[in-house]
Amino acid sequence: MMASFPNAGSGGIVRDIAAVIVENRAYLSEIDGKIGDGDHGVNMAKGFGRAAERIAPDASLSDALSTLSDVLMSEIGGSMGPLYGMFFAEMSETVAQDTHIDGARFAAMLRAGLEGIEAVGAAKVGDKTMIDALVPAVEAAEANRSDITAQLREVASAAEAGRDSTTDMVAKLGRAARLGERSRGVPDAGATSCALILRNLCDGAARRLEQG
Amino acid sequence: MMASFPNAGSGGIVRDIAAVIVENRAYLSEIDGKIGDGDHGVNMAKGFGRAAERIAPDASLSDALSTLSDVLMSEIGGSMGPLYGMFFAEMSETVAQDTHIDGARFAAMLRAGLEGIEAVGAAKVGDKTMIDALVPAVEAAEANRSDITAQLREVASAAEAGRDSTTDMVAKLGRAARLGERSRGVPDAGATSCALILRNLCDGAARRLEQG
Amino acid sequence: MQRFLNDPDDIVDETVRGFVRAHADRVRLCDGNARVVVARDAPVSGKVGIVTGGGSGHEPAFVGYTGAGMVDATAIGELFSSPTAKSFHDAIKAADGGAGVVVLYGNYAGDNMNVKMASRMAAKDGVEVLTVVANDDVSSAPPEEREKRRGVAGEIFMWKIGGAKAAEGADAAAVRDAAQGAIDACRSVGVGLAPCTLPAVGHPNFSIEAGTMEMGIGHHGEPGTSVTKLGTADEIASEMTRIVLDDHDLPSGTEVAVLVSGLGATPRGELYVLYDRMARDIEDRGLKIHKAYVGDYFTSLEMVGATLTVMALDDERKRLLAASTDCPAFGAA
Amino acid sequence: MQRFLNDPDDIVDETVRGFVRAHADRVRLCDGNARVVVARDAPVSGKVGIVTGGGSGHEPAFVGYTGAGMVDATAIGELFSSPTAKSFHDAIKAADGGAGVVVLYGNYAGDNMNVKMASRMAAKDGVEVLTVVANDDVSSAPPEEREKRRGVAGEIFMWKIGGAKAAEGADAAAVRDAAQGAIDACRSVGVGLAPCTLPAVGHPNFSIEAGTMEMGIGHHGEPGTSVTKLGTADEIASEMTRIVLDDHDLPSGTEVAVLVSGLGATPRGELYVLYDRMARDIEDRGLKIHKAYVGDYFTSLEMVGATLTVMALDDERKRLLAASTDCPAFGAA
Ligand SMILES: Nc1ncnc2c1ncn2[C@@H]1O[C@H](COP(=O)(O)OP(=O)(O)O)[C@@H](O)[C@H]1O
Ligand SMILES: Nc1ncnc2c1ncn2[C@@H]1O[C@H](COP(=O)(O)OP(=O)(O)O)[C@@H](O)[C@H]1O
Ligand SMILES: [Mg+2]
Ligand SMILES: [Mg+2]
Ligand SMILES: [Mg+2]
Ligand SMILES: [Mg+2]
Repeated sequence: MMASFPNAGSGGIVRDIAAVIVENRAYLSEIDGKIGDGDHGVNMAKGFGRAAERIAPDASLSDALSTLSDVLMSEIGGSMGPLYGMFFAEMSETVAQDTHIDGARFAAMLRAGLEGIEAVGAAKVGDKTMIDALVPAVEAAEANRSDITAQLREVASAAEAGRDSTTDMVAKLGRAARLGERSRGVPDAGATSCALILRNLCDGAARRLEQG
Repeated sequence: MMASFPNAGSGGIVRDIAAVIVENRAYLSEIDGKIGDGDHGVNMAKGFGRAAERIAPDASLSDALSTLSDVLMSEIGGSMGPLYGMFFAEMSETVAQDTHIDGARFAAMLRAGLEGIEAVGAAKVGDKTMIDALVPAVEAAEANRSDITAQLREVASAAEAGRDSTTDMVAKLGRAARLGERSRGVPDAGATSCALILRNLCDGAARRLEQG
Repeated sequence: MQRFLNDPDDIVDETVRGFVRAHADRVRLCDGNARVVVARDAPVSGKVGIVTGGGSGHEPAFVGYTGAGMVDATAIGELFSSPTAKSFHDAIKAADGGAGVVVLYGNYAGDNMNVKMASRMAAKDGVEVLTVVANDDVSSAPPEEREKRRGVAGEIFMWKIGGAKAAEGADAAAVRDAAQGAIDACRSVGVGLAPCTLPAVGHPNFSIEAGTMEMGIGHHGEPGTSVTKLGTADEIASEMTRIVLDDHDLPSGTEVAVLVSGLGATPRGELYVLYDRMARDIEDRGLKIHKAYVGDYFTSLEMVGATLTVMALDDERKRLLAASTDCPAFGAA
Repeated sequence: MQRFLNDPDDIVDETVRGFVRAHADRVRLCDGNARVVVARDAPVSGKVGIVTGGGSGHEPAFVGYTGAGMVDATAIGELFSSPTAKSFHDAIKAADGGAGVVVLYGNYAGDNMNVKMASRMAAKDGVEVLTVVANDDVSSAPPEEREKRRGVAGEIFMWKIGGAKAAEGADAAAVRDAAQGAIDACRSVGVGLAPCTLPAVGHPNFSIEAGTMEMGIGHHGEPGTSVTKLGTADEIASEMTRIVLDDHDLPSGTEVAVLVSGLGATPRGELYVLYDRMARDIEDRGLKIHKAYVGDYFTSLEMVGATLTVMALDDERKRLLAASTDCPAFGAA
């Protein structure tokens, strides 16, 4: 097992992420519909699906992330265009010059992605948004810089725990905010898609590690 | 048993007719809805119900018919306003000067009513309209002028047989016309209300005969 | 069916009252008849009066087309029922500016009878009444029996052309001829995807099975000429265009006005999806679209469905169509 | 749900294409961006450009308000989703007549972010961009947090006032101030009786139990502040009026403009039934209705429901409201 995975040729990870998002189209729309407007799955699947078609078979991770960001920003719009658009753009830029991504670079990549989101949105932990999945994931990445295998495992589970934490939250931001107690009981759609993305990013990276 | 019934005090017959129409509101709308626009029962019940409230307790038959005609013509409109409006207006005028109505006057009253309808509409027997109930009823009335008891029985059943004959007809007039074969299988709404009216007119007159 | 409803018996009165209240700058109630709506400036002395009328449940038709440059007075019936002869008569009186009145209405049994009776009453008052009866719905009778066809959304063009002609100062016969020419130049078809419910009845008149549609449906839910599998928007749009243009048979190069109306519960966006296909089909048949109208112009309570109307134009109709109007449903908001 | 539909993925493109085709006399597509609709005469040299944008599914909003005297360029998003920053940016460029651009949009997370990014892009081009964000929906946050409230049908008044001010030749700051004043003078509320379905999802977002309604529902079906027993039309109208006016707190004698919009599948007649009660309630609170609009102005696919918007007027807003406009959804048909 290696301590890093190559940037080159790792674009397939992004295609796999896209496939999972497309599979979860109905579910993501359903939970958004409960307390929002029901379009999260539709738009995510449209954007990720379109991006996957445009990622070259041998694309690098950074190029694949950049393609995904471009499609989201310039063709999808919504909240996800800027939020995930910035997320993936910053991630891509961070590792663009790296031939290999180790635990430190992986943590740096996620931190930059988070900052990208924070540059456009203004959500904080506890507002019941994707931030609730992402912040613990970034913290787990930074706490496990030296052991990328453990890091990938911890990041994915931190994201999922963060997503689960949103179920019991009362929304403070966005469409669901004025619902108060009625927003409790459903996980946040953005946190859910974010956990899916991070889980599949980590699993994909782990597979690339094994391949050496 | 008398050979005639009094005009005076017979307005209750019209109130009873109205009650039956109001009771059949849903049914009449339902059959109109199948091949027309579903408003027959609603409008008939509105008009007859309103008229019943305005018929004095001791009204004569001719006055009661006249009230009914006025309400239909000036407040209900639709097809029923002019058709039944003219029907009842002509009936009312025909017997207005009669103290008693015998078989001959009863037949004359119905004939005049039919002519009233023909003056505004242009339906013929077989077109699948109220005319199909009314024409046989008028003919039965004229064939039994000398025996009012038999006449009342025959008129009511002729109207009902006429109504039943419409079930198997293909509409040639009005909203249902272009339906062709699809208009078969449902009795005509106007023929159905007409049979109800004539049945209750005859039964009411028969009761007045018995009261002498 | 969840709806905004008080007593179903009051719905027409409340609708008319709300309408007149909302548009008091353009219309008023007729003195003594709460079922007649009159344009603010009517009667215009010396101008031919334009009257229409019909059942309720088609809003903004008929009432919404009352206003300057269009209809002077509109008689209002119960839901899906002709106005009374009395209301048509009162509308005629309210519209009469001394130059005669033209009644432009749709071909339904009740309206035919009530207009005829009203015209007789008006004749006794000494008012000259001419009539034009709209019969643009191609699905309601074969071409040989055009006189049996129902009037549907083509009535809007008939009012517009007739109203503008009257506003130009034409005499009654000329107004009648312009309106007659307009409706003769119109063909319409409707399609129904889901039925409507008369509030007093409480359940739909008829049913449309899921996965099917009624092509040729009437404006009151009168069943269509055929029940077929629900097509895609493009298939439906093409079929509607085909039905209308096959019947219309216009020479290539003819300029037309096109009106696509929702039947009440169809999202406006879907009407544009239909129009996008219809317009291309119309142009593919060699016609030229001079002006298009897409929206809820003539509805049937909350029916899901749409109608297409195509009117052939000539120079006069183009001028009259462009003339300014000010009624709540057509013209300045 | 039976509807006019091709591939759900194409619905927005088809709607926009049909819209531009139907109203080619007043609007055109932006060169190189099929998600931006531009008024025929835009950019007007020396005039402040007016831009808006928002998700699809609200037709005739947003696109229908593009036209002379109103919005110069409109960015169009997916169903219920903000347009891209790129589309807002292209709209800004298309509207820019050299005197700056004011973007008038609704307060939603996506729109806020995309407009902000677009403004940054435009700043790089050297175009001055000012923004006003509509927050007229009283149910979406308490009065202390007005900045959190959603923008709903009050946006139409904001566009009308801002658009007319720009047409008068005011500078960018003055246009911004007029539009800001308009939206500050607006309060809205929505009620939902039945949900809508995103075609790509295929079933409603949420359910409204028969016999109940959602008071305070959002324009995308965002659940209301309370689920209560379905009232009569009068009860619902009175409750909506109360919610709006309690929040608005206008001095007696204030003149107002009132807009009642259906949410897509509500028959037009029922909107007038609601208006009839609302108007009396508004007048009973000592206000004076200067102008009313009743129709489908801002919808949510085929939702059953309605919104009420009340805008307080002053002399300037009265003048700007009356100024002529020519856009497909507002003004000459
Ligand atoms: N300011 C914000 N920062 C981070 N995430 C946000 C913010 N606002 C909204 N979100 C996320 O966006 C998600 C909804 O996305 P989506 O449904 O695609 O867009 P929209 O809300 O415009 O319909 C929410 O579940 C939430 O996680
Ligand atoms: N010309 C006519 N003469 C006689 N009866 C007619 C004529 N046209 C229609 N009818 C009758 O009218 C009935 C429908 O009445 P109704 O539903 O009240 O009016 P509408 O058809 O205007 O909705 C039909 O069932 C038919 O019996
Ligand atoms: Mg959403
Ligand atoms: Mg009927
Ligand atoms: Mg009827
Ligand atoms: Mg959305």
